[in-house]
Amino acid sequence: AAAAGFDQAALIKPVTKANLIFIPKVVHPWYDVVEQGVKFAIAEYKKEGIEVTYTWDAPPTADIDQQNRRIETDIGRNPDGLAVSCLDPATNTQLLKEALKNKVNLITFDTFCDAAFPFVGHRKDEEDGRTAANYLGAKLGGKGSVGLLVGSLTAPNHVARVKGFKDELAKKYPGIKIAFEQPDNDNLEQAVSMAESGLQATPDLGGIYGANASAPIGAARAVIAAKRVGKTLVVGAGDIPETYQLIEDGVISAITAQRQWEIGYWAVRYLVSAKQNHTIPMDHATGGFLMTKETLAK
Amino acid sequence: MSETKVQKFRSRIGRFEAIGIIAALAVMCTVLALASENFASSYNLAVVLRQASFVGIIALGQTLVLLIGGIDLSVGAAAGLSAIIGGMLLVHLGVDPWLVIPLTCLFGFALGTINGVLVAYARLNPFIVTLAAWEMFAGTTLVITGGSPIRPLGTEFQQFGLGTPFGIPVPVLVFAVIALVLAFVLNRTTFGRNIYAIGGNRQAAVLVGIPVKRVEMLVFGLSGSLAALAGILYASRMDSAQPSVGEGWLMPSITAAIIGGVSLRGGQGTVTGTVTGALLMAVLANGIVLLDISSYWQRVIVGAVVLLAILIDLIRRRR
Amino acid sequence: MSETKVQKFRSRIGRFEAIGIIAALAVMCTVLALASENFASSYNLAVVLRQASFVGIIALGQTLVLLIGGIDLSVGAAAGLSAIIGGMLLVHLGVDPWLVIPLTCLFGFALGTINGVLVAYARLNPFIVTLAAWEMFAGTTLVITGGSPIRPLGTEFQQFGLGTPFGIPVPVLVFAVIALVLAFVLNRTTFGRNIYAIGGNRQAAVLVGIPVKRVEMLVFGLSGSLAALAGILYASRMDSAQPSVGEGWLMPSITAAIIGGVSLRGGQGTVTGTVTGALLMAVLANGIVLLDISSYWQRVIVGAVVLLAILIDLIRRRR
Amino acid sequence: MRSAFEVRDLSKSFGHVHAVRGVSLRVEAGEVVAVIGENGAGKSSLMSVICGRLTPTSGEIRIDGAPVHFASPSDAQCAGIAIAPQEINLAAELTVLENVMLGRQVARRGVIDWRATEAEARRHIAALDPTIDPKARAGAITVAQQQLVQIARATATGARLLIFDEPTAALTERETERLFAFIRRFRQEGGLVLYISHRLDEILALADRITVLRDGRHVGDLDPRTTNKDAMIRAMAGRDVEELNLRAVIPSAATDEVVLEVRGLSRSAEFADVSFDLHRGEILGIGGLIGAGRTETVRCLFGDTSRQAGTVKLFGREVAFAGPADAIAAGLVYLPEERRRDGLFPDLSVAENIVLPSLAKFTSRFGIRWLDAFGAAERYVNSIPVKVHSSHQLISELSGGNQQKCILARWMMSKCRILMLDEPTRGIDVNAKWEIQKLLRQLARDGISVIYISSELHEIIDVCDRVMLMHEGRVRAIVPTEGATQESLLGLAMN
Ligand SMILES: Nc1ncnc2c1ncn2[C@@H]1O[C@H](COP(=O)(O)OP(=O)(O)OP(=O)(O)O)[C@@H](O)[C@H]1O
Ligand SMILES: Nc1ncnc2c1ncn2[C@@H]1O[C@H](COP(=O)(O)OP(=O)(O)OP(=O)(O)O)[C@@H](O)[C@H]1O
Ligand SMILES: [Mg+2]
Ligand SMILES: [Mg+2]
Repeated sequence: AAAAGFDQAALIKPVTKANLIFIPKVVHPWYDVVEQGVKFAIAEYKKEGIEVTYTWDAPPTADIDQQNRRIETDIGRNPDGLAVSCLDPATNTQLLKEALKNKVNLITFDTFCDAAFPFVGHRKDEEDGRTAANYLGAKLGGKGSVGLLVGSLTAPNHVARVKGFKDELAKKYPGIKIAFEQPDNDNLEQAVSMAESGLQATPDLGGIYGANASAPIGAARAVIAAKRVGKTLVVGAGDIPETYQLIEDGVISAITAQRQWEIGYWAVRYLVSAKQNHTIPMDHATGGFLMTKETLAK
Repeated sequence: MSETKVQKFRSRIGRFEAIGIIAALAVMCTVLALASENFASSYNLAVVLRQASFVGIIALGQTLVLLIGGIDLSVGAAAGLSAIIGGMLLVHLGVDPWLVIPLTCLFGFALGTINGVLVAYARLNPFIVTLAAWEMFAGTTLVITGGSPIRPLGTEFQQFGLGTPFGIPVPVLVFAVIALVLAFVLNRTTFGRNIYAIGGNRQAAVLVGIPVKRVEMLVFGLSGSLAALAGILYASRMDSAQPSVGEGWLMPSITAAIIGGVSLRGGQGTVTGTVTGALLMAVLANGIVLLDISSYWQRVIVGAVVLLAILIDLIRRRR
Repeated sequence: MSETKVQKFRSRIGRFEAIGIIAALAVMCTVLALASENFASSYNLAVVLRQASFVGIIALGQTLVLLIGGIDLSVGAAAGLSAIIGGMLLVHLGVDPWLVIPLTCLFGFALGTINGVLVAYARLNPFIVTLAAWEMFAGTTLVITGGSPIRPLGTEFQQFGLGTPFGIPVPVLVFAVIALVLAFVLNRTTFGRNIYAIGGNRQAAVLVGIPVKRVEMLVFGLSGSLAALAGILYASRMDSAQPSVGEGWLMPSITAAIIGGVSLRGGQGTVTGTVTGALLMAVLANGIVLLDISSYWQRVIVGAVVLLAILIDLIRRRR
Repeated sequence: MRSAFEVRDLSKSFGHVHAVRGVSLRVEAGEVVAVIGENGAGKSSLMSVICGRLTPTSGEIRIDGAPVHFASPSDAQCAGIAIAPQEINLAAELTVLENVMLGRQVARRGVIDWRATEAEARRHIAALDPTIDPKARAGAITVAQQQLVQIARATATGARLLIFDEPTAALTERETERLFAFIRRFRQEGGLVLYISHRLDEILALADRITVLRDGRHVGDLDPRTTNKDAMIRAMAGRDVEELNLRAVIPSAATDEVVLEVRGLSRSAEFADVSFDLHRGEILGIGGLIGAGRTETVRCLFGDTSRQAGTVKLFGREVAFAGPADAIAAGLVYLPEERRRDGLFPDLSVAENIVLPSLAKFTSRFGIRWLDAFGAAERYVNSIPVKVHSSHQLISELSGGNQQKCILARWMMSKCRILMLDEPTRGIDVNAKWEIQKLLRQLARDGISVIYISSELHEIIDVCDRVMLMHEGRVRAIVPTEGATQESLLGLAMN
């Protein structure tokens, strides 16, 4: 009888106010879309009578030590929720464990860090790589050569995408040769100059895969300069406004894009829910999609 | 007769210091031409030269600053901020493309002059002043743009980055012209010689009546305007003014100068040296891709080649 | 009586140069304590001090190098490589945690000594030598690790980064001990005074029979071993040896030293100054987060504060 | 017989330049050997080899008969050899005390005993000049004091053989006497001394033996008891040299026109109430002891420092210069006393060092006409004359005296109207000194006015028309040099 009398709804704590801190990897337009999702969720809560405030604590430069300093400092401010996009999971993990120890509601977003923390984001980097490989392989008819701009050698999401791309290519399109594989470090200038040089090394290059947001743009610029638009296909990961234009112009063929608006929205939802003592999923895959000229037209 | 003239000329321009590094560059080009058939293609050479130009233009400004015994850490950020301002002039205010370039340079000059005033008149440490300027310029860029590029800049404007009159890319032409002008200024004008004098012995320069502070201010201004020029040319080449564009240009600009024989203590260095240094670094980056050297080994190779290059220079000097 | 003793001490250690920057730090701390209740919390102070320690330890090594008129661009890469080596000793070879720290430092010393030999004996430009070393160390790290971190390092090893004997984090203690030892070395040993002599006037130092080359080599070695120490402590604190961890430490290490009054031309600077500089930069970074300053404005603010800090120093000097 | 110290057939060349050619030399215990020679004769190069700074091209050095090889100055110091070099070479940011004890602080296992070190330093400084503050920054003391600190640094090594390379060039009588007292004491205790100077009186007073170098060669020895100045000059130059009474040969051209009128000029702790007139075509000497404030006075006139009181009229118009550039634009130039710190551009060539301030004159639309500029510089190089291999070599490769001549030429060729020279003949050999003084008198005859600061009163008497004597920052007297003697002037200054 006692069991029947237990109302599980009583486990939910009423919440009227919550202050959240978001720590993305860096100041970048990509995260602006995430922030829009955050704002939308907050507006929804406002209608429910819950006052949510948030701090967008983006490091101005992508520097591991700088981001770690922020995480440490923000833990000390005892926020109601802390959302972190891990620049470097290896070192971030330790600090996030400390956040849990300090009873801070925590969620990781955008880049998967460790199974110990709830995560909302795409988490399908390797699959993205495979998708790109399939797209490019089919377009090239299974022959020719492609170049890779692999981003940063120490960034796990870049590494995973490249791995997926290479594995899939080897499996499904053994006829396609990898002409070059260069680390552009997610830096536009380096991406441009590496793609330019790569186009010289293999003048009949069939395609370029860029494993980060800067790489496809840089590759596209090099392809334009070499007057090989349509002959050297550019496929990449990570969409920012500049990418759309280049897709529209037909320079970039396809991009594996994410629904980052969702990431921001759900991060807020989960953090506030966690404060309300709701259970939240450990892994919410927000999914991605292949963006081409056709999808963009819709 | 002509022997002595050459000798005279050499000694006049402060001995032919760049010869060692030119040799290193020549060796490298020969090796690459043998190892990769594509290296010597005219298109590839144009690519390498254009890549060298952006950093090269900035490195020339940096050279001036290093010559007076200073350092300019703000060049990259100044390039980024100026490119953004240039892009805004073009896109938001509809300024004529031909006017945008000089206006951007003027803006860069103003940025540099701020550094110059603080270094020359307030006598603050150039390292710290330009470090602070770096942060402030880069910060201002972020504030203005929120991190998004300004684009598209339009096909008319793209000619400055992509055009190839006489088959030579515009940035390469600009780089060459600036190098020639600066070589003339440094070797054949009092302003240029005053720069060497200040770097060699500032106190003595004051006592022989050189307007030291004015020269110092101007040099920082020039460094700023050359940074701005590189920034806006790059924006034109990319058809977008990128907030982060200059970020990676600081270290290469100093490296190109120093590899070319410019002394961090001031008073020593040549335009030829810096130009060679910039070319060497660009050829190295190009060669690494052409030979498709493993990503993991690249940095080791770059370090080793840089070391080798100055060792060649050393052997020359020891003889 | 005690007056003159203080005076004696001051004049002996080359005047009390750091006072201006200490004042700037004090002002900043006061402002922050008033503006944010979190700043003065013991948790936050421990965080700030620990954050200052890693860069601070490296900055002390950098200070030594700057004092002899050199510069060490390889510190960050040396920290990364050494941390990886330390992590491998611990995880793959099962070396005792207490032994790993000294072995890592020894390895860092060896790395630094390579720089030292090239600078002191081959008389190559320290900027280029350490630039090349930077690339080569960072490249070697990539080659060894393939880009992935080494972890976990185990709870026993974590005590070096996370332990708080007497309530003070271990890295802070280490930083303090090193600062004290170096202050002693620089002021009270012949080796220390020789460092100042070499930086002040290398030619004179040679002439009076100071073993200049040996001192130079040793200084680079020390810089390498301090970098290694910071790297392995950071690894311990984060429970993972990360290939790119030291990347962001180079500029802050130089900035801390120079803001603390170390001259890029050598011969001038104190341990107190560098320690204060490191603290100032750490407090600034902390304050910016605590005060919720917009990400877009942060760099502008950092630049402005750095400029203000040296202006305070200037006012003191002008008086 | 075995000599305590001996150099045999020593040569040293720098590329094509043979600085020292087969010189042999010996010094016995308790002996002061003077080495004399014109500028660029190879004196400093020889000493650099002996003290281990340079490695000889050929030849050997023997101590007590045993051959020695020095790879570095520290080797030479271990063998008991120390040098007070010609050029000031201190760590400017360190204290005097530290500079004196550089590399030899009193220490146990590397830990310095500062009290003992300080006591030791004080002892060595006091032996030369008790007025120097050991705690002062080495860069902040006067040039003369810096030179003394450098000498103290050499004496502090406890060496057996001390080398003095033009130790008195920046010193006045008083310090010179103290230095000599020290050297004599050192000699009595069995020390060995190699002594270089262009002041021949000093050498006659001090040396036990004189070795003469010419063009890097050892051209003979003189006995100071039997020789005289004329013979020494003849030996150095290798020809007869006639001494002129300059003021008689080129008579005063001073007019009544006052070009520079100074009234009540003051700067606290430097000089006070300095007033004088400078006439067109006049050479006005300024004499006094070290610390008289002469340098400070002219630097203030030059606009390098600001005045706290007083007025300055240039060509009848009151002026206030914001900096040296203004003064130079107004036709007033200044030759600093410390050439290395204030005058030389070490990375530039000889010719460029000379023409640098005059470059505007050689600039056309197509830039600097270097051939003309260098031609003009070369004329001065030849007329002074400066001993150079080529006027395009680096000035830092010249001998000290020749560097000084270049800096003098720099201002002589600039078309200035008032020349302020601070110790212009510092380190210049006797012959060249006459050449320069002749040039100066000719310039004065052409209507240029000169202020001539010198610590050697006889020099002032030789060239100047009038002399202003300063002591402790104040003007003591302004008198004509006609009929004056060193003693009479010194008396005026001290009273
Ligand atoms: N580093 C060098 N490179 C080339 N030539 C040099 C160098 N050092 C000295 N010389 C030359 O060697 C010669 C002798 O110079 P040294 O300094 O020994 O003369 P000195 O007798 O000391 O003259 P002074 O009286 O002017 O000091 C000069 O002709 C000088 O130009
Ligand atoms: N009246 C004074 N009271 C106190 N200090 C003085 C006075 N006059 C001069 N001094 C000090 O003596 C020094 C004078 O400089 P300096 O020795 O260069 O003068 P000088 O006459 O040019 O001598 P020299 O050129 O022979 O070295 C200054 O450092 C100044 O502080
Ligand atoms: Mg000499
Ligand atoms: Mg004087």
